[in-house]
Amino acid sequence: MTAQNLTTVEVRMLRAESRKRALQDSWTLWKRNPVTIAGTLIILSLILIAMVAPWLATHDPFDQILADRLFPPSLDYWFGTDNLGRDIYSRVIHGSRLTLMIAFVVALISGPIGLVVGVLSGYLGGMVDEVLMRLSDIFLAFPKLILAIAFAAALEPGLTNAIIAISIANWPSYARLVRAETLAVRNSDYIDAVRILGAGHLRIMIYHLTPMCLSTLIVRVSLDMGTIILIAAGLGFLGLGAQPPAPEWGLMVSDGRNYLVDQWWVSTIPGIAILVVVLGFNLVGDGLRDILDPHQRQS
Amino acid sequence: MTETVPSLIPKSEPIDYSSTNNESQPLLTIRDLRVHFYTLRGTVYALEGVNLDVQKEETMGIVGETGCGKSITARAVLRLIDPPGKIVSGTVEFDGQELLNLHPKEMRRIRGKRISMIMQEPRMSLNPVIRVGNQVAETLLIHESDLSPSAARKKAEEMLQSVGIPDAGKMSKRYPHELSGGMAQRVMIAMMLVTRPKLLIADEPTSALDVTIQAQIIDLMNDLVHELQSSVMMISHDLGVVAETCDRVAVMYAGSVVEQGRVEDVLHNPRHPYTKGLLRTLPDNASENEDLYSIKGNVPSLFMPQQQCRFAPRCEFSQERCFQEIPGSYQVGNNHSAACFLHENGI
Amino acid sequence: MSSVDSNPSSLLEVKDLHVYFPIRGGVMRRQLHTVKAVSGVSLNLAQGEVLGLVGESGCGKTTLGRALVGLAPMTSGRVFFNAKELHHKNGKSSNHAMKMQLIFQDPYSSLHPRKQVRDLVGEGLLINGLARVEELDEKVLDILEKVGLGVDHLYRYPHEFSGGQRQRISLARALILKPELIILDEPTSALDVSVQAQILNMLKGLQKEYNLTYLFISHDLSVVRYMSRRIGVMYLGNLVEIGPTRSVFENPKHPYTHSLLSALPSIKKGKRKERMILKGDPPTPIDPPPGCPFADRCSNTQEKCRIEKPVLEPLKKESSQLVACFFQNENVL
Amino acid sequence: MIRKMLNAIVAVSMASSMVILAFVPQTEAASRKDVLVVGMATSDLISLDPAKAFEFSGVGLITQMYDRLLDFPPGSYETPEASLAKSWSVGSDGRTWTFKLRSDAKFHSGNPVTAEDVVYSFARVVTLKDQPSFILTQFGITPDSLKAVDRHTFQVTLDQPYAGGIFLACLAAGVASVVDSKIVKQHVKNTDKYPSGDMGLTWLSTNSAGSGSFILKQWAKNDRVVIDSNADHWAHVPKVKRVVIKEINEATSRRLQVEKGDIDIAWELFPDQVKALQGNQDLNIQKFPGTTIYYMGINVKAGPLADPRVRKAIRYAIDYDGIINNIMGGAAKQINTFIPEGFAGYTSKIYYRQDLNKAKELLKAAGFENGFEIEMDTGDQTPNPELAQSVQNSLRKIGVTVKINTLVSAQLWPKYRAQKHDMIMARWGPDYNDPHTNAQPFTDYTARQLSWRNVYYNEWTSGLIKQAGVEMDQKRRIGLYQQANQVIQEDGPYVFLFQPLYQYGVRRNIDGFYPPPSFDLWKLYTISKN
Amino acid sequence: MPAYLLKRLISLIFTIAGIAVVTFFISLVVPLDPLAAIAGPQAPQETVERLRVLYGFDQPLYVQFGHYVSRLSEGNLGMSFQTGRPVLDDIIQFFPATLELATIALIISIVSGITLGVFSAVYRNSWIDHFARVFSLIGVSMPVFWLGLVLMLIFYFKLDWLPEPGRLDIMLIEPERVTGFLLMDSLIAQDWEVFYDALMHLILPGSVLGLFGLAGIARIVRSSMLDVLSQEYVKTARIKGLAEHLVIVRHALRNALVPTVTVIGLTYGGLLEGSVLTETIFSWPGLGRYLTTAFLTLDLNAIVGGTMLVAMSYSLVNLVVDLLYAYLNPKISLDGEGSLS
Repeated sequence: MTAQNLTTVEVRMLRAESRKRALQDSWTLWKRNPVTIAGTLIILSLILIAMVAPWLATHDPFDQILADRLFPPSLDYWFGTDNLGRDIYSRVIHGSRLTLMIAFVVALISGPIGLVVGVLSGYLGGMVDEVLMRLSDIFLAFPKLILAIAFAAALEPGLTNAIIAISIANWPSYARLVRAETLAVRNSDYIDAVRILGAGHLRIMIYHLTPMCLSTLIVRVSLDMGTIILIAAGLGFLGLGAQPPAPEWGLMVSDGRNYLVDQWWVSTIPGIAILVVVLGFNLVGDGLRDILDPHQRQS
Repeated sequence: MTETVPSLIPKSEPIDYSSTNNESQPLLTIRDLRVHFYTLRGTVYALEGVNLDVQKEETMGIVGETGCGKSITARAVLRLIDPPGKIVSGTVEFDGQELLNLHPKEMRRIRGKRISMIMQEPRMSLNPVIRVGNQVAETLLIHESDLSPSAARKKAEEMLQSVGIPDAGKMSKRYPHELSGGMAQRVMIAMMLVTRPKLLIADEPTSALDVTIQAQIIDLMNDLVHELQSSVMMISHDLGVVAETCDRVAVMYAGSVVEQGRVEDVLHNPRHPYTKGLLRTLPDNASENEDLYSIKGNVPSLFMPQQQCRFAPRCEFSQERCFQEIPGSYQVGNNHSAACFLHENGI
Repeated sequence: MSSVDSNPSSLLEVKDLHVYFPIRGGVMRRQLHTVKAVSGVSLNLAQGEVLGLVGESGCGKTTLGRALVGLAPMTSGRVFFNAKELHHKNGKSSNHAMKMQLIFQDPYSSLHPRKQVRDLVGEGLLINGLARVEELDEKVLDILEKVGLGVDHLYRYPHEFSGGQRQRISLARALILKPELIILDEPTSALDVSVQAQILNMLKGLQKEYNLTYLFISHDLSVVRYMSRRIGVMYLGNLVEIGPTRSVFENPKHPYTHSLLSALPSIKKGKRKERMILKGDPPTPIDPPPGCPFADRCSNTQEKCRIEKPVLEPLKKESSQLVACFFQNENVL
Repeated sequence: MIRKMLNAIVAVSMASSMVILAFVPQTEAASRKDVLVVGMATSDLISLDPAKAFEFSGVGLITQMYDRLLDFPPGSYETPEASLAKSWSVGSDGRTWTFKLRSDAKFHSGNPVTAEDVVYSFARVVTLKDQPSFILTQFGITPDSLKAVDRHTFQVTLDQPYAGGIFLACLAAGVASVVDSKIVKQHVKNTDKYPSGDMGLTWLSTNSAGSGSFILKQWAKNDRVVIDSNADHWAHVPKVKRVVIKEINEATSRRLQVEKGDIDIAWELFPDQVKALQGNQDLNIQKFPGTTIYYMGINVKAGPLADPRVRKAIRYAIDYDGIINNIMGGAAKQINTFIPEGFAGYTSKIYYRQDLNKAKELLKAAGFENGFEIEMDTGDQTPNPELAQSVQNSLRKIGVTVKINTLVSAQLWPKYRAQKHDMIMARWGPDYNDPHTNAQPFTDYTARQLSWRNVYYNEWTSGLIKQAGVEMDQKRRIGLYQQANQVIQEDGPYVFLFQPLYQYGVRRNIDGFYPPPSFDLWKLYTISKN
Repeated sequence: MPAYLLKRLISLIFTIAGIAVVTFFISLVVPLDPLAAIAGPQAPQETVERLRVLYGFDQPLYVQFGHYVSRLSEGNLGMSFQTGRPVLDDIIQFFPATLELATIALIISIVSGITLGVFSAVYRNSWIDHFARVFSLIGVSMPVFWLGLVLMLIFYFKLDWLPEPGRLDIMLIEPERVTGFLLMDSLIAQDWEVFYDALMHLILPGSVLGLFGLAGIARIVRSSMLDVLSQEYVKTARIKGLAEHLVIVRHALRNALVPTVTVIGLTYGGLLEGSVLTETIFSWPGLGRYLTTAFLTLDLNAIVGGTMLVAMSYSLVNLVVDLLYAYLNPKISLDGEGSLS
């Protein structure tokens, strides 16, 4: 075959093949790890539940029947009712949407900020690095929850502001991570190689450094998803997150904490929901690291 | 994939090594050694029946290209094949003792005490957080239980002195990264020879070093093993190094030994097509105006058990039979054998 | 940017090149030490010539190559390429320097692990505006075929290739820009001998086909001898001997060259020959003492060697073999 | 192999814990009998200085350590009785009040309680002008209007005549506690805020200098307050040697600990905890109607809420019974007046019961038959968020969509004060024990209190209350309050929800505990432990 | 070394100054007025306004900022609005309790994290590995507030194995305050009863908090152990004939601890953070709760002082970690930088 009769069909086929090979490798690595499989299944079911929540729910998640408050789990109320007589099962189901939304929106805000800051800082070095890193130092020195509390308290409490607050607390650690990765990569032969080809700074940062940092960042963000959900729940617990009557799980745990001793289900069921989902994200992140880490690929 | 060891007995019986040897019992006898790696992508048939002898007080070279199994052979002798690798079958007899079915505890008494090994990257092979003197002393402490730590350190210092480390007292307090590659390799040698082992396995001991340092280390090793009356199994990809250090040499290709004999016989009168080809690829022998010889094709995949001569697809002399059977090892001269059907009928 | 002092017949002319790296420390990041990786190297390369550069690790041969393409700072000295002086600015090479390419030693680290071959090889064209994205497949394929790869390899990632194949990809990446000078930094030292033979053959073939100029850097004397017509020997940042390959190999004049050749193991020489083995390790290039760089390890060191640094001088008048040793004529071996 | 490591770890930890155990003497049981442990949410505690403290727990503790001129008897808040003052009289001008002090009262330091101390104490309050100071300054008291006629006669001149009941009730409030002037003067400091002397403000925050039944022993903030009995008190010597007020902010935790006997009294349990404790033989649940009123404030300026018919519709939409029976577990009583049961002028008349049809009609009449959207702010303390959600649910039924903001106090109160809320779920507790303390904020907008915050500027009710404030005749005064209440119920900016029953979990071996009728009227000295 | 320390301290000062500024501006973006909150719901408007003047909140912002900066530069953290005491006094009172809790938690995290990580790596991909990973992940996945409540219910209320929430039994009086750490002070005073009681009170909150840090440590130990176990020098140790457990402890673990130390530093920061919720649940009189209250009441001085302290100790811990890192890893020399690129 010569270059001249290279058709688009063939090219497309070759590309598809290469994609398939990459997928196959990941699949093999994924398959071998039962822990990751469990995590993936958890997250997939969560997404599925969130999508079909209205059909899964047996009750209106907001409907209060004060006469039915604090009923234990039964055939009518699968997970019992809360202190305002709402069906906990339906609330947990609907709450999955909020949980997913919080986790993904925070990741989508703080991930890219961390990526940009980290790559700039690591690649450009000098004053830019100094300033950006001192800034991230300052934010890092604040414990995350305290920073989130500060911002959530400063803005009015609510889900949106909680998301902003968590994002503000989150980006510095991503920037740090990406910067470290950039530093490790920026003097490598393959970056030098494109430099010899005449590539400019912007090109090196966007096309060459970013893809290298991305997988590390993705692993980290997926490991952090759990923490994000926990902080959101913590804010909800302190009354700074989602507002009633939103079926946010942290808020539900908080609402139920006065009933923990005698009506364990009010607080425990959303608590378990948080546990399971956070565990799911952690398991996936752990597995993803195995899959994306070239170290592990070779074995 | 379930693992079945292919019982592919070659048509012609392999030569009986012990009878070809006029001298006394060899120090190390490896017979039909098979090591497989059970990886994600399938089983790698890394060693497919290696036969090898190391005589007492001789330096035996093993040469071959990356992936031919020379290092695996060395590690298999010490039973240090990391998972997912496994020694599937074979015998390794050392000084009259079968190593492969020894109790792990017994095996540990052999490692470092009677068989030692030095490796390619001296600085990677020393523990970065332990002072080198202590690392040398540790070998002594493991094997000589009545030795006090301070006595061991003293002995270690003496040993460092004798491997040519200047100011051994001070150097023994250093960490590996503070040493040059040459110095680190000397420490490694000290650490491995301090117990006066009978057999030293040297896995590419000089490939990471500069030529001038390489020469120093080779000299040092030669002197020491002479003094200790030890045998050496010298693994190298560098035919020059082998030529200069070894008494005998085995050439490995894709998991088995293809030619074995005295160095001058094998290197100056190669009989196996692979050995011949390998020697011809060296730029040393080429004139600057001609192309280097290159063996056609690529190294075969080891994902299939050996069912034929693994070199056959690249061999200029291959016949139909080469693709159907595994050649045995055939005598091609005094103490010189080759695993090729060309030599089935002897010299 | 005058071309007055450059030799018009040379493709590359290096004049007294120094490459120093500072080692900083302390609160104010004062400069504590200087690594003199290259301290005063001059050489010429004619169009179509292959110059071999040998020396042990740390002798500065790699740094020299990197400085030429702008990956290391030129502290002082001048470099002319195609009779134009090169000015590299903070890690970015000047435009016409794309005609000068570098092949790295390690084929595993010199290819971006997350890029496919098409992008790796084709990027140079895109950066320099020499091709549109639609043309990339074909142009890359053309060049891949030159280095013995094919269409199947176009959309593969580096980790799917062997060392030899990776080195071919690196070569394709350089060749696609139609360079005049290629600096080969130990291109085969990570490869097996049989693969090395293939790569060397290919390099030789390409050199002849395109009349390329090579600066061939290696520690392997036999490879350099096979590849190059001229050879330079470096020690501790200095060129200590340079000349036609044959005369340097057969009649080394610098004691270092001599011991280097003597240390070289070879199947020809047989076992345990008497060799001149250098004592000790090569010194580090951090703040080297004045005088001859080899003075510490030389068997014939005199007072003068410790004070004054010898310069490269022709062996005899009009000889093309140059040696930097005060006692070159006594070193007849 | 790693088992060895683990074995070592386990062995070491076991050995060390055994060593520790060997040293532990068993002396606990002996002293526990004399110590009363009270579990309480005291996170609001910031100062123990009578001139500064205005928090529930702070004022409550102050009344244990200090005496006042007048005091209410245990479990009552109808009429203040003599305490440090033996007798009192008001001059003919209605402005000059003279108090005769008893001569046997002594401070903890041993110093006698004199009229000078009273003058100093009151002067501190009106000079420092901290939070509770208005209780005295509202009568126009300044340092100049105070006078020690003799060692045991104290005189104060007000800026105008005030209803006597109001003034005397204020003198029984925590802010009117008498401090040991000799001791306090030794601890005056110049600070940033008070460059010319803080009158002991800093020191008194964490120390006591009173004559009360208890002496402050230790205040470990966020942990506990320990007060020891004052055996020399002129009248009320405590029955226990020591009281430990343990900070337990979670009601669940208080319940668990009283159930286990780790605390003797669990302060303020919520209905759900009480329900769980029912049938527990070791415990008594003591209930008492508190003077707090739970209400919902409606900003009269906020859109549809400006229409009185809408406010009335909201009042008809609320599920009062559901709230009281379910959320409050029955421990509350619906109320339709700003005067709580227990104060003079209380009326049990109920104007509003849930009537969704009537509510819808009213909305329709006001032109909001399709409802509207509105916000409601609430604090994060139980049961307010639940109340808010219940109201939200009820209003949904008449088409009004409520968005709830749960705010921390740092946001809630400033917002309320700035009149930026639409609706707010809140409660009001009396500052002192007289109906005026409720009537004025709820109806007189000029006081810039609740009425003003809800932008309810009703001149007429405001006038009524001003009149009541100086009305010397108690009956007529009460009449004025009731008159104002009728207007407020019809037209006002509030939904009155209920008056709660405060519930305390008390161990069986505790006697003499009177549930405090008001936040500052604890009487710990009456409690004994068997 | 001294130069390195000096450099770190200078950057610490910058960080602290940054924190002070950030905190001040956080308080600026708050659209609400802290004093109105401090005054409580019932105080009349006049009181609020008087307090505003008293606290200087009526001044223009730049004046307030100037006061704030000059005061801070004198080391004066100011008065807490909520406690009416100097913030420094509050911090001195609350911080040791938090530190004590975080330290116990850290010890629990480290011991169990390393154990789990080592087992995980040594028995890689076996059920032991899967169990250890899931177990440690459950640790981070558990909402602290919920776990705290549940454990308290089980171990205190139902089983009665551990004492009630709080730092010390109500009958015991704290020994004389020397360090502020009950365990230490009671040792100094030789008050065994207090020591034992304080230790028992620490177990539950310490474990809850410790569980939080466990996963991170276990994870890094596992991956660096895997890394180290494939290193040549581990093979060298085996070649020497060293028994496997000694290979793991003496040669592998020691090297694996080097990266672990860094994570431990970060974990410590996380523990200070986790203490906010843990302290709320376990009635722990610590800084976490103090700070939470400060944020909820917008107690500016307390917020600045508290976060500065947390940030400072965080930075200090990381400095110690770096020194420890250099100590554990002889390759690191703290003063000489630069490379032969």
